[in-house]
Amino acid sequence: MKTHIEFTRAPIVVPAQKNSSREIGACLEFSGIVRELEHGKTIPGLSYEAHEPMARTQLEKILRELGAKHPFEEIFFIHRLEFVPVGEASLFIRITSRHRQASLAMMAELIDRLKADVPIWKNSETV
Amino acid sequence: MKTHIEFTRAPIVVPAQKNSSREIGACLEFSGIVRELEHGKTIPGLSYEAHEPMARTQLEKILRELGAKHPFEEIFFIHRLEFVPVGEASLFIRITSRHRQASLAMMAELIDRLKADVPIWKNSETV
Amino acid sequence: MKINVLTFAQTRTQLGFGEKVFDCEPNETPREIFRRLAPEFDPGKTIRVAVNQEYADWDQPVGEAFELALIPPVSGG
Amino acid sequence: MKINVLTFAQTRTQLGFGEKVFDCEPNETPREIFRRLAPEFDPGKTIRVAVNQEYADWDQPVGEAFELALIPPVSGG
Repeated sequence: MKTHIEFTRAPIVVPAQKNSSREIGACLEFSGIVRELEHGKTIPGLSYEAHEPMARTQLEKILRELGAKHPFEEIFFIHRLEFVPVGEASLFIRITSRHRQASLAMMAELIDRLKADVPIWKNSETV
Repeated sequence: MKTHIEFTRAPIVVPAQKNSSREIGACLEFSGIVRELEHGKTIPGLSYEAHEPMARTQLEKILRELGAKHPFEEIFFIHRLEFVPVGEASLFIRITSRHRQASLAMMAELIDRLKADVPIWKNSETV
Repeated sequence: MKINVLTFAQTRTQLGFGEKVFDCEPNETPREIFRRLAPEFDPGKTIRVAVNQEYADWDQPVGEAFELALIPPVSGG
Repeated sequence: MKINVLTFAQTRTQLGFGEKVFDCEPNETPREIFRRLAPEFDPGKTIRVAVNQEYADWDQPVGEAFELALIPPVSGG
């Protein structure tokens, strides 16, 4: 189970897809995109900040925990920080696994855990 | 809720991503990839056949049913037919929605329904 | 009346054709039609039948149907 | 001993700094340290504290910690 965790201040570049194994049957990709309406107000984008080293440690721990339940081949986790304009991705996750169930369960639980326990914050910037 | 259903006999080409709305917060993509081992045997690939017009009708019905529970913005569904070599995708699904929960639930349920009710069959081609 | 009969996957092997036009009556059921055109064939509990591209009952008359298809367990994805 | 104190999001506004080095004792708890350096600040039930980049107990002595961070409710993704 290989994991790649990255924080970037530039637009997210989706990593090239190369299957590391001929036993991968599922590739699931999630992009979280900044929406124009935040609590009913039109915004130009969101600003993200993080406690980066702690966020990385927490993510590694969460991936180990979830990976024990949902065996995956590889995960790419990329979170953009600072200002992200509406329509651009703040988050990209790719999970590959033998069977689809592991990727699907992993994705749902990983995002839930991200939103509960990983020290990253968004602030809406109103015009 | 826009839907695109496609069957192709050539390698799947992932459609360009253009967000149709500034209210899309989640984009989820699934690729189903042919694995080398099928029931413990090494295979060069899988051959798919379908009752294409019926598969399309069934998919449209399933998407209407599931869309009522999990409102999505747009779905691309592409299934490759005939021979698909190991390592290449037989299936590609993209779902966009306002919130991630709709895309994630839709994806899991759509693939379950595909594997239960849509007239598509695979045959392994052993060397 | 004429009805177009389609078979797929293992049912194509079992019946020896993929698509063929047969004569039938509107009050015949799919079970009766297949019993007549392939007496050896037994759908068992796993093979479904589709009438006009919708899953149908083996024992419901086909009516003015244009198409009858054998749907063995599917395995797309 | 010296401890590096980090604040984020609304706690940075509340405390007026993002990162600062303070003096403290190993037997002091995070609650005691913050009460001393920001008497007005109340973590309530929603703000967590991290000691050396792990979630920690507000009332557990910090020991030989190098870092103390205020973690208001997170909102990544």
